[in-house]
Amino acid sequence: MSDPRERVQAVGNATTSLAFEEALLFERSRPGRRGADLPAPDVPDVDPAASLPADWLRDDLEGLPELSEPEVVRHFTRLSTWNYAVDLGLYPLGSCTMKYNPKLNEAAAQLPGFALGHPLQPVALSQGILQLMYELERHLAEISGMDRVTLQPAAGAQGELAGIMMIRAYHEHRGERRDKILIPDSAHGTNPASAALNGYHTIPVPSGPDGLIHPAAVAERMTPDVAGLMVTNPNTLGLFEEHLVEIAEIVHSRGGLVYGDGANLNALLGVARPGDLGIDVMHFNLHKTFSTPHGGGGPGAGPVGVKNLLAPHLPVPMVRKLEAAEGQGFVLDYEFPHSIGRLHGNLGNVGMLVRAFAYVRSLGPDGLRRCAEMAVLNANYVRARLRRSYAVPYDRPVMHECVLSDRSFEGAGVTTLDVAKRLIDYGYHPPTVYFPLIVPGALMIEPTESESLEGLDRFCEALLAIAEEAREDPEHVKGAPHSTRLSRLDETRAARKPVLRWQPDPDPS
Amino acid sequence: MSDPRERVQAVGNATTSLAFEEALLFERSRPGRRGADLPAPDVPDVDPAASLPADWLRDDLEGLPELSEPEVVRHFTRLSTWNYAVDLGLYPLGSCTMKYNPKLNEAAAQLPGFALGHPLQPVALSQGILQLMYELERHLAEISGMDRVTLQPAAGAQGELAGIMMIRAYHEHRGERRDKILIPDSAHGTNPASAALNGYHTIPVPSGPDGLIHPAAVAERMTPDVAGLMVTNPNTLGLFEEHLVEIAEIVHSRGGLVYGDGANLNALLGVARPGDLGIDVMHFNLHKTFSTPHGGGGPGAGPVGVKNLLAPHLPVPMVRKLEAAEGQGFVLDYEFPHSIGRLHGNLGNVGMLVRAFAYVRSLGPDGLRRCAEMAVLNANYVRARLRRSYAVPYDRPVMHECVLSDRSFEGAGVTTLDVAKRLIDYGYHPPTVYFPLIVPGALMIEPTESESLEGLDRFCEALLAIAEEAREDPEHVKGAPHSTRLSRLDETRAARKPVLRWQPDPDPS
Amino acid sequence: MRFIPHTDEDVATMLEAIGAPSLEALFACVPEKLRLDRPLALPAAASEQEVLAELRALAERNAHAGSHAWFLGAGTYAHFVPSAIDALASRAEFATSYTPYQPEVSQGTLQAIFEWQSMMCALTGLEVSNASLYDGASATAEAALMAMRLTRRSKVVLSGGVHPHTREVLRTYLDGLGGEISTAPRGADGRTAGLVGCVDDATACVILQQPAFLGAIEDVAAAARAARAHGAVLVVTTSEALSLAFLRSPGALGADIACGEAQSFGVPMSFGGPHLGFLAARGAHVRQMPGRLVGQTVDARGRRGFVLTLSTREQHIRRERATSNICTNQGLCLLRATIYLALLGRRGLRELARLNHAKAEYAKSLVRRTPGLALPLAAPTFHEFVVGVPGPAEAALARALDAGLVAGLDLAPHAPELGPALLVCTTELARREDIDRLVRVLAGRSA
Amino acid sequence: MRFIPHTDEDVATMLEAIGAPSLEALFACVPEKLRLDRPLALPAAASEQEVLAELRALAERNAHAGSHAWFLGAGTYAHFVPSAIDALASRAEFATSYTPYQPEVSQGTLQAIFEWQSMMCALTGLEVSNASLYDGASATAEAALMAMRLTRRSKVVLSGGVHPHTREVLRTYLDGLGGEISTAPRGADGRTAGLVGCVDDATACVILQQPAFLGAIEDVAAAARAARAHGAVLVVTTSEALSLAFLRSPGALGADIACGEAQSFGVPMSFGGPHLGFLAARGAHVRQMPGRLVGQTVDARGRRGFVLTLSTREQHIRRERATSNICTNQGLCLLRATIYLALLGRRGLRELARLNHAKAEYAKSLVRRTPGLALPLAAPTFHEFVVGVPGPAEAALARALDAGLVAGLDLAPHAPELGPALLVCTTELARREDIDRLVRVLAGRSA
Ligand SMILES: Cc1ncc(COP(=O)(O)O)c(C=O)c1O
Ligand SMILES: Cc1ncc(COP(=O)(O)O)c(C=O)c1O
Repeated sequence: MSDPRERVQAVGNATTSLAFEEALLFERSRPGRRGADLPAPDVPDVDPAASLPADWLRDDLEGLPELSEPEVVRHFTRLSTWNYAVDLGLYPLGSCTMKYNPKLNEAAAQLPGFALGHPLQPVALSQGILQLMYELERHLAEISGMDRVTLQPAAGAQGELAGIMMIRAYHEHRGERRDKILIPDSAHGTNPASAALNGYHTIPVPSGPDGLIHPAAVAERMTPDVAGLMVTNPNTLGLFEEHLVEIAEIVHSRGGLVYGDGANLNALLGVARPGDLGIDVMHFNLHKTFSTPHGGGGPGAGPVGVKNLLAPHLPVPMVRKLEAAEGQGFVLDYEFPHSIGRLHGNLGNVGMLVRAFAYVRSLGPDGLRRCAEMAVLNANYVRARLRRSYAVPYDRPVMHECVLSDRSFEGAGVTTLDVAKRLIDYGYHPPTVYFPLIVPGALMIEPTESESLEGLDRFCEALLAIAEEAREDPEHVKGAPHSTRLSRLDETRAARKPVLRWQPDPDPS
Repeated sequence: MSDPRERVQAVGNATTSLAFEEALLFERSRPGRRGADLPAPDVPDVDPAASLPADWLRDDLEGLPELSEPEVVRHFTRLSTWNYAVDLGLYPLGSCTMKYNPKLNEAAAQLPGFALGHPLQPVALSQGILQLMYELERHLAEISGMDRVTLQPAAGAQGELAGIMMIRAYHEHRGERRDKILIPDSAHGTNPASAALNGYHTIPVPSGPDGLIHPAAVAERMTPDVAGLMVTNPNTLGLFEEHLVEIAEIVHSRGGLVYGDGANLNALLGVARPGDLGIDVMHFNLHKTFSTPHGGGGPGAGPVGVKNLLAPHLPVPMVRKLEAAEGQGFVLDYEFPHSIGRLHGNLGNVGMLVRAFAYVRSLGPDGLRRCAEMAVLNANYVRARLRRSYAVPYDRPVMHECVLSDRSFEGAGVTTLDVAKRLIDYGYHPPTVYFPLIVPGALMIEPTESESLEGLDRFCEALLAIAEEAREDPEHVKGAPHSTRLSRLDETRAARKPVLRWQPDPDPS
Repeated sequence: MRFIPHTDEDVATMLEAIGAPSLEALFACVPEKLRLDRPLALPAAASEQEVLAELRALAERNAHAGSHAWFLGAGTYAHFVPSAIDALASRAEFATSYTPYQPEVSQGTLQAIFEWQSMMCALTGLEVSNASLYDGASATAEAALMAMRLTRRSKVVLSGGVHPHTREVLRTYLDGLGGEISTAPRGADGRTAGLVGCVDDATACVILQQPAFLGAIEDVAAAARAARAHGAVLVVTTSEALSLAFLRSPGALGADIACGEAQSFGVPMSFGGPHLGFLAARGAHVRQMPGRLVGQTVDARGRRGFVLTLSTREQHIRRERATSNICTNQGLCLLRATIYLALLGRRGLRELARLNHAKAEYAKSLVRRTPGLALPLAAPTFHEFVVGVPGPAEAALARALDAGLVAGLDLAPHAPELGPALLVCTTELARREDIDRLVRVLAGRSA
Repeated sequence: MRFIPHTDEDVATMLEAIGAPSLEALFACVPEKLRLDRPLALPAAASEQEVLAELRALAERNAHAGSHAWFLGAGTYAHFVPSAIDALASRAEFATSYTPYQPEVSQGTLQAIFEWQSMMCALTGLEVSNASLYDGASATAEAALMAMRLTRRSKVVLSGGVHPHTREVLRTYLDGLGGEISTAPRGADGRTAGLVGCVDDATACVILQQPAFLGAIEDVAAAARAARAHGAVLVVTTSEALSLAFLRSPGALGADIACGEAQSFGVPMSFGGPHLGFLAARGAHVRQMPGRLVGQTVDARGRRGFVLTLSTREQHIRRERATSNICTNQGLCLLRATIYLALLGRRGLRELARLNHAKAEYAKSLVRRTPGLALPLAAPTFHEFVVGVPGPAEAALARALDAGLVAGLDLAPHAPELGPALLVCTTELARREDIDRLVRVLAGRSA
């Protein structure tokens, strides 16, 4: 078989080139350098020791570096070149919806009237942002089929927390003690974790052989002490939960509520609404479905939509539009007698709300539906192109993502991790791996609607080439990535002997 | 000798890593895609053919590509990763002063009150920018020891053109016909080219064995038909023209004027002023000395300072501050009876003026002097570290840059070009090569004040390693760069069979 | 649609490859009757030009730290943000990448997080810092939960000096796990009083905010003794991370956990978010920490690199037994703060803190000398303090606004017992002449 | 000094290595008496915060296309700039790199320039485009010089419709090379008249601006015939590159050189610069072209790449015999324009041009129907046209300003014979309601 580098070049997406090394800030530091200057003091200098005990005061910030501005700029510019990013290429992380992040969103969020506003300034001075939040709530409600939406949660997981809290508040308010919650075995880790933070015991619901949850499995477990069900639709296999309505009826009929994990909402935009599928409360990941950038791990925003029955329990404050009688404008509304309280120190990750608003306005109803259609088209196209070369555990049409596995490479001893690392050599970020847990060696691919046909073809050719390599040159695949500055970092060592900070003299080894 | 990659790694500045391929826009284009949307028309559509002959109208823009916004963003993001840049590392291009470009400058230039202003709006609506231009003129005059400064020229070469035009106007105005100009053989190509654009014949002045111009050489050539002398100080060897005052006196005594090429002003900031050295007119390269970014080839700005004797010939308009009697504020001043006229379609590269102003305000008198001191310190340090391994044609203390040559490698057949290309493998942009012309195989290194001691040490270690390689492993040096996506592009072929644009079907070969 | 590349031809080709007759057919798994049979009732798509114009119009209807002289802090602070931060943090490689699960293509983010962790350890005087939490409020709640896990106790003693919003969030978080909260009152000088009395052997932790919401600088060492006496954990939270450069570190004064809000480190106020929660703790407690951690390791060829580590604490591995449910955190804000700390550095950050303090002391000295104004709380402060004003605080705020000043926070809802009063903050942005004007208008004199 | 890394210790180390006793000693070559014996008389250094505050204050004293409804064009146009352009062009790899002399580390810039050249060939209908000149005015002057070299003639026939500033710059440039200029007058309908009469066998080139300064769309084909009849070169210049997407290409209509200003392609107005001069010509004339050219080639391993080429035309090789003295050009503006054209694309750019035209036709239709206003020039226009106003034009401008409109250019200095008149431009930024208001206030009615 051909030379491995040629195989990579044949696909035409990647090569290797000059890259830069860069030490830690602390290693580059030199006493006496500075990267910022302060305004000339226009007030008398004050010795803090005059008003405070000397031993309460900081005498030195040892451990902080000293660099000039050019050095700092170079440091982080070089660091940036070690990252993969959506703006560099396809980023098929399943469940993460790595779609294109419009530059318009960033320009909008940087407007001084948004970026420099203070959360506690009088509402009379904040009418612009309050109107934006009010309208965004209305838009998200319409998109999801919910009645009200809180914009406070800072990310999906905090949204889950808020949603489950409202379910708990709902039951408690009705004097019911329910201490269990049903969660499918395909669920994301934040679901059980969020339930546990509410003191709930989680009861796993097994997925059926078709990858879906079945009414019977839920009915069996839906006892009077169960507060409700957390469901992800489409689920983490990329499959639409076809029995959801029936399942929701079961849950409702036994006094439970249904929480919808909205991480995969991208597949349903303008096509179907969680609120019409029996879901009582759900979160949105604005950093997925609504194009706000992931930032290497946030910030995001995780608004939560609820049906009216949960509205009394919404976190405060909400934004309210004044009735004609009260005058014009928008105010913060604390009148939620049974509110679960406050989740965020302020109004939420407002900067992300501005971006998501810009996105909804840019797409409109047709554009949003087009997102769902093209996202689903792309996922099915990838599946169609790969299903002959990769094991497909649940081989049926998918929605926005498809899950493959490494089963077909068992013989060669090539694992999902190997495939993922080798994909890097071809110039792609790996898919989500080993999730969902119910698929051994899962490769979870979500192309999103941002990717073009040719782009997907090149990506599929890379995966097909790797499938071939797995058979013909398995050792090369197991040694991947070969192209990167660093290869296969030792995670075991990192965890066994944690080095979590730089120190003047870190212990050797 | 060790493995070539290890030699590179030993210096610790560079390595190789994953890089991305990217086709031409036209090759990525697909009919029907769009990367921009237009506002909904709020006026009736009009068929241009109603008012214009059909065959005057454009029916199609064949040759323009069709891409979506994400594709365009990825295209240019990937392209950018193929460039070296000051923000990535030391950029020792002699004569180009690749110093750090402060981010503050960019933030300032992007303020709507600067970026969105129109050159023809009433001056009453432009008082902010006119004040900035007025003050910048004052600052540049003080820094250079000139009386007035025009901010109009768009770059140094246009500044030269303007300056020589003023010299010509000066002579013509005094009824003198002089058609020659003296230019040292070490001068930059723009000097003779700018003189020629004025219809002047250029008389080369040979540099002495010490790399300086000598009074005798000038005196000999300074005949009555010579309009003046163009001199670069420090000169392109990085040497201070020690006899300049005497030389200027000779030129002046014979009715000529002295033009100063200010490209190397960085070496003199706050230390000495061209105006005090006998120079009558000079240009500034704001994109060199005053930190405005080079942008991969501009835009720059080339203001020209003059002594009062040339002021009547300044291009119009200039900015004038109203006398108390006339009221408050600033106006455009066209009252220059003997002006050479207008050089720029508008007021000049104003956006660059804003950046340079921010720079002067940030540094102040002490900071500017510090620039010169550290720039000179850095150049001499590099020279000191390399002089034993590289031939130094004019081996004396330098100012802001030092010139080495490949003479010491003649034996091994390694040339300046080879050294330059090999330096890339070590993670550095090559120095200016084969300039000045009077030094065969010149390597012209200008570190600028932005570089730290450790940074220079690493850079010198790379050059020292290459010197060793030139002896021990010359073939490897001649094959460099080995690390880049492309290596040694065929410039002869490009010039012999020029392909200067993409075409639907470019002729093969 | 400029964000979506698909042409009709592309769609046809792809449907064919899939073997689906139409786009509609791709949604066959969605029962007919559940599909939305109408377009979403949303405003029609607008062009970039129109959307920006719409958003500009909205933005212009907000006051902000650029449009007024700014003295409002109360947990969110108007500090100067060096231009290099926007230039670097906006680089696509940082902004459009995901959580660094794949270290070979994420070393940029990973090394920056490691640098952040290291600097936060230095600032807090503790051995481990995580890679951010949502904000100061949730970080404080996570600290309480962490303390409950560490001590297997459920009682939380909360200083009345903790930011009211943080207290609310803490209640919200603890409610589900049966944590009970008792609050230590504020003493006459503004500091927390009677902590000792509140702590007992059932106390999981004592939570002290430094400086307190009303500005007072607390006695951390005393709180540490009170907590230690009963085996409780001392959590010191702050809503102004810059104070860490002014005051002796919480770790040095006996805190077991330091947490809070680091928005002041180069993160725009942005109406309250996204900001930057942080949490640092003693090394021994690392396995009970919430949030991501980056650790140093080596690659296959022995070269230093960084990875996400100790993930067995986290939801994606430990699920319902995770130390927290957090997944997406505040990565890009952390990056901004890391750049900020790198720029300000060892000396700059301390000088900045001192300048903030000096401005406040100058303002206080004017207030002291101004009839009609008062400083009701005697405790020393950093850059924020309470000013008693003549007549209703609202009126004072309105007077200031007319003079182009946002004067501070009306304390009526928070500390009515102080009478008409404002919480006023002076950062490096407050120019002397603005402070002079502020004092004049608050005293009711003309600006 | 935050831009300079050197510590005192570094300086000492380096001086030692150099063998210099002091920094002063490094300047020994500068004769004592010539050294500046005092600090420069400049304002003291200010911090970033202070400098930005100072510049903000200056910026706020300027009106701009964001603060008013904008109808002023006259060679510099207020078009919408997609956000992606700032995001991409501000990338350090583009902004902080030098002219791409070293192709192995400059392929990003080189490929972008090649793409620009290709698209400008398509838009101008010519075979070669350079990599930018300073601005439209100097590009036109360079075109004239190029024509003089090509024809070895020195007479330039200039249309009176060429932008007055361009005419001035042309004079400045030609003066040194003894080029003589004769100007063809403007006819009653606004188009250039009597070109034919001005051209003779000594004529190096005819220079026509399309559209003319006052908006009229010229008859390029006729000018081409007039030029060709005497072996002269036809130069078609434009100050509105967007018109290339509206009108048949100059090349197709017989122009030998097309040049002008491409600021409209995503470059901010920025008070007149930096903008983007372009120049395209017939392939046969490439060796007389000014400015940089990028060509396609292959590398040592046969892979496609790009390099600066045909540099024997340029100053750094040919020196006094170079085709131009230009060195630094407008690289980053060229990149912005390349991104702009890639975003707008084959269809978008034409649609945009049509929209600009439609807005102008709408405005003209209102003007026609409005008593007191007139359209003195009958020739068809693109997006800019002359409006005759009642009473002094200055008064009309002032009325408009009160209504928040910058209404256009007062033509008194340029075309007094038209009576009180304004040059008015409508781009896609001009909303219908603004146009309606404009017409009302110009007519003297209340906005
Ligand atoms: C299915 C699912 N649920 C929940 C989450 C958590 O959302 P967030 O990361 O915004 O907290 C994720 C994020 O990866 C997810 O994929
Ligand atoms: C010595 C010298 N003179 C003149 C110039 C021309 O300046 P510009 O490129 O700004 O036109 C340069 C630029 O490289 C130079 O180095």
